[in-house]
Amino acid sequence: MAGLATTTPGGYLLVLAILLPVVGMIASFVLGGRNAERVALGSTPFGLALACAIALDVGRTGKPIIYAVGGLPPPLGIALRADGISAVMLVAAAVIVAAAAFYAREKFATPDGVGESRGSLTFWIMLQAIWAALNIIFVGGDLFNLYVALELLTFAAVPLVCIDGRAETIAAALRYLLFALFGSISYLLGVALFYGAHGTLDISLLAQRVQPSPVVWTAAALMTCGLLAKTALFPLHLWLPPAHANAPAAASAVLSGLVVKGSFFLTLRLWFYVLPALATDKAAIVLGCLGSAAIIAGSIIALRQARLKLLIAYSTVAQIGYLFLVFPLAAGAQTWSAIGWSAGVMQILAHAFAKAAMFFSAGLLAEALGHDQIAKLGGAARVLPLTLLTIALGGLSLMGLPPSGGFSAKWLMLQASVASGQWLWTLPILAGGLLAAGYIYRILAPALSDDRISSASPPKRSREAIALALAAIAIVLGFAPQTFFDFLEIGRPVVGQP
Amino acid sequence: MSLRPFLDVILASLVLGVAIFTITARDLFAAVVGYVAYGLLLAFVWIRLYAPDVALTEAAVGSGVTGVLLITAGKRLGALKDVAPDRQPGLALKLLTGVLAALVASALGAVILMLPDPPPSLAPEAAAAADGPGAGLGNPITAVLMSYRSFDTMLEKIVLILAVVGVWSVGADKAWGDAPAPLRQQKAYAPMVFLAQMLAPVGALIAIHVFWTGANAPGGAFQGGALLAAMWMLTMMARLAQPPRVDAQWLRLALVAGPAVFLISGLAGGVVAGSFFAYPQALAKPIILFIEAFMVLSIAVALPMLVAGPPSERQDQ
Amino acid sequence: MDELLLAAAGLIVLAVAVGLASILRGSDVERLMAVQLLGTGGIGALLLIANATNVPGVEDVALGLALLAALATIALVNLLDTDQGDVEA
Amino acid sequence: MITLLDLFSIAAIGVGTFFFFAGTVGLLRFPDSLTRLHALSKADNVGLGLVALGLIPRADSALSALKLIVIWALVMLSGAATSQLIGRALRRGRK
Amino acid sequence: MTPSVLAGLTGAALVGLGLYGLILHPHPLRKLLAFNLIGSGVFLVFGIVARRGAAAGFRFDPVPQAMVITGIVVAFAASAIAVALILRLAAESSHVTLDPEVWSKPNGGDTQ
Repeated sequence: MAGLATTTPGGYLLVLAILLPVVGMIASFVLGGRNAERVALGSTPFGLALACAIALDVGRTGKPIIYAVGGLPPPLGIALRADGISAVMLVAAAVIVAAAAFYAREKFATPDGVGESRGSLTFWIMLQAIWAALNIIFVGGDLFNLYVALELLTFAAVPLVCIDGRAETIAAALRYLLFALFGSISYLLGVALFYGAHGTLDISLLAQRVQPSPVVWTAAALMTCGLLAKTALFPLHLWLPPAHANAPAAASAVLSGLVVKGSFFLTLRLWFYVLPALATDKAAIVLGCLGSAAIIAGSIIALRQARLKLLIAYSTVAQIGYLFLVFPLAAGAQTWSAIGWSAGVMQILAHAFAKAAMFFSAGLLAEALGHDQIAKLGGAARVLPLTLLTIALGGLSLMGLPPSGGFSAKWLMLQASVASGQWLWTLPILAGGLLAAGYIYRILAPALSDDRISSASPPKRSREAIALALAAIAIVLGFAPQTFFDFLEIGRPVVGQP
Repeated sequence: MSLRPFLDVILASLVLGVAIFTITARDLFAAVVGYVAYGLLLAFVWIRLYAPDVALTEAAVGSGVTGVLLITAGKRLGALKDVAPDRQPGLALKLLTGVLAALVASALGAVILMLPDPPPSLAPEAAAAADGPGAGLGNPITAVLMSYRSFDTMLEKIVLILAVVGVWSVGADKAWGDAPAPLRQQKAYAPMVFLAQMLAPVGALIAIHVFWTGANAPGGAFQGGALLAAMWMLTMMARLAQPPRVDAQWLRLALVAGPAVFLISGLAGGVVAGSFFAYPQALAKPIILFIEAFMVLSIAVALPMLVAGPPSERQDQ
Repeated sequence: MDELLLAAAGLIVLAVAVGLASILRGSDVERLMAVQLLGTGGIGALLLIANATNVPGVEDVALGLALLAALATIALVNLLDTDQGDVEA
Repeated sequence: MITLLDLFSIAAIGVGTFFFFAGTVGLLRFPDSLTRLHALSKADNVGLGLVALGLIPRADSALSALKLIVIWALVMLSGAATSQLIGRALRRGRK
Repeated sequence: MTPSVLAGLTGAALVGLGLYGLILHPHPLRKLLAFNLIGSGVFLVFGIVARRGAAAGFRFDPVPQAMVITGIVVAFAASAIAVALILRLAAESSHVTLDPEVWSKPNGGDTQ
């Protein structure tokens, strides 16, 4: 397996994709003031271009891109690897970060009359830091390096939650931080045990070396537990709704759409890339059950929310639940596992775009109406038709109605569960769709009513367009061709031929 | 018969004893004292594990700087005695948690006893690579931190900057640009001033020495920077110095100097040495020391700024 | 010879342990002494252990400990000063 | 083979250890905080000094030996100052 | 019992002890202290892994030791952010608590 660790021709792109936001963050901090915003906005097209270049390279060669940092291959050095899902996630992250940056320009422009303001500087630096951390997570090949990236992600996400400084946002941020730190330390303990057992932390080397042993199982359990706390899987979800609902809309979109996916992505890496050789059926079923519980509980609580942003946040709890069905549905090397795998990745993407669009829209509604009480949304569709259209499209994907990315994801999940004979999983999938229809209806029904309300300040068309574009992507994902699903298979280890 | 087992048992029970004291102490002050003592004691355990580099880091950061952070926090909370807890845990909850904690600890202990024998290790690889990329570095840990896993180290410095921004971001809007609150409000006592005046220059010298020897002996950029940070905090606590304004250009530059130089040389490596974050063989040691010097600066500035907290409006009497 | 050094280190650690047990239960100010006791006793024992087990570079660790023990004591004295109205908002 | 220097080391370290013990006995037996502070600072500083002295012949290099002396000086210096601070805190009546 | 085994068991005990404090203490600063105890316990596990890996003329495996140094720095950064949040929370409100019931008042986070 010599090829596992040698740098491939396109490898340098991975380093650049990571370093671009890092350099941007440092430059924003030193230059300060309005330059922070300029740097952040200016770097987004380059980041997007890099992500697309990586995706093209992976697609062209049909093999993962690898870079051994410092020219030192693992086990002593650190390797970066981009396979199909890495490339897709890099592109998705670049699109959503760019959208959030342009959406946030209005709220986080440095006010006139001051050289620098707290909120603006924090936002632009943290946004780039989140981007950097996510890019490392998507291409990282070393479990300890990924730990540092996870911490970077946490330290960037927490200040965004309490950026407006109200007491309840501070409490939400603190709770988020404590959950996340518990998650990190649990993950780190697992890393220590993995190293103690096999003397390497490189994902592909570990995959070759792991043997089922109590040490490895404990390590995997600890890491999973830590990652679940960061992903907010039921019952470790308590921190998420207040944190995501209280952050400013641009930040909520990134937090809900991308940040929780970062830790989920590592859970995928752990079980499908580090431990594929182990019989992981039981663990997969436990994760699937937790996911099912999250779908049901999250959706029911979402139905009962009075505030729009809290409803959307609880919907995130439910949609995260779907992600964890991928563990029982994509396990092993059967024909249906590829379907389950595609379904899982499609759910990550569809939710990321739909949820970001919905948080953007919720932010526009709150700014225009001065509140985000669902009960008082009556007639909002007259005032903000584009925004409501965005919510409807995003909702379509969340419910899983065709044609949409959400539909594809759930349809593939149903197929995989039937094909694998695990038909019990179809129940939470279908129930979650019905419940999602319920909570989306709760938003749309009053908004489409005949009530007349006046908007204090109609939002800028461009911001509505950004939200709508993301929702449209969530819909278009439903038309993804087979080549897209083949792309997702690139670099996925299959049992028996790691 | 060797005395080592006895010594180790005494040490371990002392560490655990102080840890239990820290957790069960009634009030915050006692808990913080316990924690500082605990951190100092851990340094012993690390020496017994043949890890003087870690011992120094643990003592400087784990005990020293973290201790000052918690102490300053306690002082600012004005809560020597715990703020009235909203809800004392009941006995049942205590028992349940105790059982859970004991289970976790014993499971972990059991797993640690099951670690494979012979243990896997990268020590042979590190030894074999000693005349490669880590050329000229007698301290293998510095070689790992600055060469084999330099990507981690660079990111860790980014984490520090990010933490500084995170801490500053918690301040009030109208205080932005101002300096953090002083570490001591009132006039310092004469012995305090005397100690700071005597200790700070000596300490700074020791810090630089620790950084410099780090290439070949235990020590390095992080330990040196942390000791330097401790000395700056000492002068702040004696009111010989005040925290700088957060919009000061020199402060921002000092904070990013380490990671920026690291990044630039990492990128240069891509052009000159054929791979990002690689060093040309012949120049590896001087380049590493050059990067480390800037990292010392960044760490020495970042740690005290993290302790000093967000900018606050001036309230000097 | 090494064993003698270790024995001395063990005795010092024991003395420190007994002292700690006694003063940690005392008043706040007495607890400050605990840090001082650990500083001196700890450094002594550390030097002995390292010398006996051949760990290089421990003088630097001990130097660091000496600096940090002083830092910790000053910080704690600072904390105890709150009764003179030295509380920040 | 025990040399004269070794004997010197053993003697100094032995007496140093004794002083550490004396300090602890003082801590346990003395009646109030101020006298306990007295016992602690005196005995420990002498104890550490003797231990450092005893280790000097065993140092690897002149620099190490110098460091041992600096360590002792640092501890004495900070001990003197912090004892004053602790004493002041005691006198100001925080028990 | 070798020193590394003993240190490993100490690490395990510290993790349990810290977990106990993390769950039970209502005061966030005490939670943070407990969290730091867990952290040092985990670092000790790295330490024994490094010690066990002595080979090829090294008395320890340098890789895990280097990771501990990185880890200590990251843990400190985490503590600093947590302290800043705790202090701000105390300044903004009368209760320093994370008790969700206090914060989940109806309409609690209404956008103004």
